Amino acid sequence: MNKTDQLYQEVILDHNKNPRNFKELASPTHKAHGINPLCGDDYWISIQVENNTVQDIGFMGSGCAISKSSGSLMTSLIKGKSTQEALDLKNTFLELIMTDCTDECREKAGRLKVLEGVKQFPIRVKCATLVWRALEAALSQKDQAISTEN
Amino acid sequence: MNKTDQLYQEVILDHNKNPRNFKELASPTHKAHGINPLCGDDYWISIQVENNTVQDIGFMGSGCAISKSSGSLMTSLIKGKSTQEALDLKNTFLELIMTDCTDECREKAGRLKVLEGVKQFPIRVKCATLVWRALEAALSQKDQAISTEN
Amino acid sequence: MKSVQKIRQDFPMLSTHMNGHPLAYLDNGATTQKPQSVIDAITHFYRDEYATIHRGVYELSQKATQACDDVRAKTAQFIHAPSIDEIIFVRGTTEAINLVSHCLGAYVQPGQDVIITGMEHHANFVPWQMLCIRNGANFKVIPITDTGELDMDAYAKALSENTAIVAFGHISNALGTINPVQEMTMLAKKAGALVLIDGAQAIAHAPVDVQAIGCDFYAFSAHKCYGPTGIGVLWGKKTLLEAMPPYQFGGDMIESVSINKTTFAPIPAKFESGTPAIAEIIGLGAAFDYITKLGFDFIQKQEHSLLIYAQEQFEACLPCIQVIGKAKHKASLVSFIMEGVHPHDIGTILDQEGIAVRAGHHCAQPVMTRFGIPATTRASMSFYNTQEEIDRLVNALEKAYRLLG
Amino acid sequence: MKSVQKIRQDFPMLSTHMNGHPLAYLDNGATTQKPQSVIDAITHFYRDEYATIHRGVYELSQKATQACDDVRAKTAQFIHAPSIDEIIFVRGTTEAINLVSHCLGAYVQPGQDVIITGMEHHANFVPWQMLCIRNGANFKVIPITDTGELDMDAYAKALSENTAIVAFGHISNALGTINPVQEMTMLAKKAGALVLIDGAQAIAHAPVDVQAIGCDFYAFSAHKCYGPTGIGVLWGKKTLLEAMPPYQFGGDMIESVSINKTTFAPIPAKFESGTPAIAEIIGLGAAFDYITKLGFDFIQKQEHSLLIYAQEQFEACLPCIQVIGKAKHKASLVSFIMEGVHPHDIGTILDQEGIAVRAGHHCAQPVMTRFGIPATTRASMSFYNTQEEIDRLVNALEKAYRLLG
Ligand SMILES: Cc1ncc(COP(=O)(O)O)c(C=O)c1O
Ligand SMILES: Cc1ncc(COP(=O)(O)O)c(C=O)c1O
Repeated sequence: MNKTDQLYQEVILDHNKNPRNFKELASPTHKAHGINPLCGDDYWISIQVENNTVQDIGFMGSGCAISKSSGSLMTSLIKGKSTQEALDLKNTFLELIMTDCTDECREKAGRLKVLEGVKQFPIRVKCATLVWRALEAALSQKDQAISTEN
Repeated sequence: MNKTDQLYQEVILDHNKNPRNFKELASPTHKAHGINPLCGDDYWISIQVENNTVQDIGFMGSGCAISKSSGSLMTSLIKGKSTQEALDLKNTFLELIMTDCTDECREKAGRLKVLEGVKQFPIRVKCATLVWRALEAALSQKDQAISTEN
Repeated sequence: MKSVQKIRQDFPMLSTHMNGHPLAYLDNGATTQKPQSVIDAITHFYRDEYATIHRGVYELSQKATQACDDVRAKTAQFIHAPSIDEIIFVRGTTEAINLVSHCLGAYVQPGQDVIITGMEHHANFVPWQMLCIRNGANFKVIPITDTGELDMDAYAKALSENTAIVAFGHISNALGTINPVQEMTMLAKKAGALVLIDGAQAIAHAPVDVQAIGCDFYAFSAHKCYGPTGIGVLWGKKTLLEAMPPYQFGGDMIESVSINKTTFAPIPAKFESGTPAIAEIIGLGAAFDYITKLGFDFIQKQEHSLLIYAQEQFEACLPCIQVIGKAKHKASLVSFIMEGVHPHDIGTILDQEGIAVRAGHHCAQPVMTRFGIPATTRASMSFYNTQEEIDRLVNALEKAYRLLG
Repeated sequence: MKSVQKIRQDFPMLSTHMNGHPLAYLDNGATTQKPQSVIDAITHFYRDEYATIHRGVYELSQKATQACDDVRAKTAQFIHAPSIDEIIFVRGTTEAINLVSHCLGAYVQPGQDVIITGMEHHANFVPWQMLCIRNGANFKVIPITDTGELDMDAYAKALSENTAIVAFGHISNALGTINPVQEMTMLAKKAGALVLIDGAQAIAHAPVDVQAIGCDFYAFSAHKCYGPTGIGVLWGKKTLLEAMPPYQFGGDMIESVSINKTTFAPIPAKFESGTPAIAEIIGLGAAFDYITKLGFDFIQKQEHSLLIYAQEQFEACLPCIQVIGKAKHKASLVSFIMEGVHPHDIGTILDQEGIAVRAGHHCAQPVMTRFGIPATTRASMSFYNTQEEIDRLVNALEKAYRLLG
């Protein structure tokens, strides 16, 4: 597989074409905005948390295949999880994408591994992490715009 | 004669050491200030004109050997001349120093020819012309500072 | 006439590779590659003639001063400025526009209008916006049409005796639109306004005659016209430059300094405080020489034929693509969106094929907003590009669409 | 340790001739010569790796971006800055000081004091003078002693809670005085003032640790530390840089732009609008590498021994000369006047002997006024100078005195 194909794997292409949870919740308990001024990726994350559990989550906006599939995978994976588990997964994902991660981390990342190809495209890393940064902001109740440049 | 010796000829060294008319007139009819911000040459020219004739002239201030000897030569040469003759001589001098001048010009320049060596030192040309610019300003009654940078 | 293949040999970068492919450099709108003669001029200066300017009594310094003065004269000639004193060396277009918007601050009154267009680069947008906020002036942005041209009616209507300043780009970096600068200037001058033209995208691609245009200020960057980074030019009318206060204070722009009073040197020194970008000035001179030798007849013919070829190929092979910016008079660049595929993904895929294009908002967010898109992909050509490179671009775009479309 | 003769071979300019003599370059205070490694870094970048930064999705542009980020990190390390975001690339010292004096404008209130010293370069004098005029603040210039040192009593007395900003040079370019920057900063901080240090003359000659000094801003130019023209550095404390408004507006310093509102990027981008001096940043990195490899131990030892030698020779051979600036702690430069001979004439005579020195007010007119002289001649040394060059200087000065004295 060449670098391009490693980046744009079938799973990613599918999530890009048919993003899961691509919606805005009507009355979320948590919300955050993520933007990447460089390439214009721009998403709102809205979350419904009850009893420390992510009951529902949606992301809405526009962006590249990497950011969109990342949002689709993220929302699919953390729905139903506790907020702590969601934040743990975020840490795992950031470790996976931004470091020479361990096999253990890779293991924990599970389906998120399809995004590991991004590593070879340093400038695209921010695309992959954007929605996760917004998730973090939303859950920490920082109801403000998150920019990849911050 | 090497370039340095051509520049600093005996006559010039003498005028530098013993500048003629190195004085300020008590109540001049014309006056002007000449400064070269680059190297700090700074002179006042004061002139007594009667019946269109330069009755007396002095220059006072501080500066390099070239500017000082130029002032000394200038004041010596134009004392007693008509203002028109003085301005003509100024033009002749500028032509001598700033152009590939003609033999005719060189002829007219007379004793000023000792300053011709300045030509080979482009950055010193302003030193030689400073007092002459001030003379021009004084006679045209522009009672203002003349800067070589203007 | 030199062949393009021969010309390409003048530019070392054009023989490099990217991701295993020969580099197809189609990002000339961002910055242009440098001919060897420009690189050599810089190297030679540092190796054999390096000294500071203005300040030295020794020969080396005088020669360096002379060399910079020569480039100033060359610059004046290149843009047909009437006086070399009107050429101010700055870091680039951005600094040039900031200088003017800062130093004309006192000139703009509360309630007056400052007019720009909806296709400006941020460098010719934000400085005026900020000036208006500071001074309580009205910031007016003239709309652009669906083809990416200025709405001339709206422009003419916006102008009035209340207009203080009008600023616009000669050529739009996001759309390629060549503005009718002469007509625009004429209308603005009739209204009594000052006119600044952002020439960043024009200087390398069309002959510029500031006197024929009739504007008051013209700004450009050397790095976009085959010259070095770190240097650019502000041209301004003498009377205006003389009336404006200095921008930065320091060495070389001073006539005399004392604790109570400081007086400033005449232009251009007044606007060039501190040690200038000397080697860069010298490199810029070599860039002008290179362009002049090639000639704008050749450059424009070559670049226009690349534009036509690219447009034809896009039309024929890429129905998935919508070109943004279809002005009648257009520079050699194609800005586009692809159905369902984000420009950033396109950029990555082209990169893997050795093709350098730009993906993003091109520092022209208001243009993106106008067209309701987050970003475009832009291929911007120079005379040194080839049809073969366009073919590679088209093939790679087809591949991107197959993969992601 | 490399011998000086070997080191000289790193600098192509040092083997050139001037007026028929081997060049004796003793104008390092004005600007320094460049090692081949710096020239090569620039050439290599233009030939093999040239692209713009920040904006490209393609590999070349990412690499250029990375290269510039690396130099930012290297710069932070070189001056011991705690964060790379605190390194702002500017054109040079002059722009750095103008940036701070402009962007701190709102911070200085009418009636507050802005304090500088009587030995400042115009670049660290006029911007503050103008700020005071704009804001109605008091411009206070601390006197210097007959030896050219700061009057520390006067300085301590001038400081008060009314002091907004204190700005001073690390090393005086006109006198060579090395200021007690740490003590001066400590006193100023105790008074609650902000402290800016003009490091133009220090950066190449002494290790700089901005955290140990304790200042708020530190400014220098690359061309004075063996790097290219057109680039310099402003270091500032993060909290201050974050609080300050932007300086110039344009591309890369923007977060988002719309007709109604523009928001700015975080530091350092906020202060770096427009295409930066990319090749120059890369050249600066190579200059840091060169200095680091040589080491300040060697540099300081070498330069100090040249100073001692020059002072001894002057004392022994040139009774006609009076040295201006006899601070106890002094950089390797000798500024002097010769009885009855104007510095400009000395400069010309030395030039004819192939010796490059500076004659003039050194952009420090207040210093000249203080000593009641129009100008001085200044020989400023670098580690690559030799005793033989000092001997040639002394001989030429003797000749000048014989001729004109
Ligand atoms: C002490 C000092 N400050 C500031 C400057 C100005 O530096 P630049 O001209 O590189 O901006 C200089 C150099 O001329 C200097 O010696
Ligand atoms: C139209 C236009 N104006 C201004 C600029 C800014 O030029 P620079 O970044 O060289 O200051 C650019 C280039 O990015 C441009 O394309």
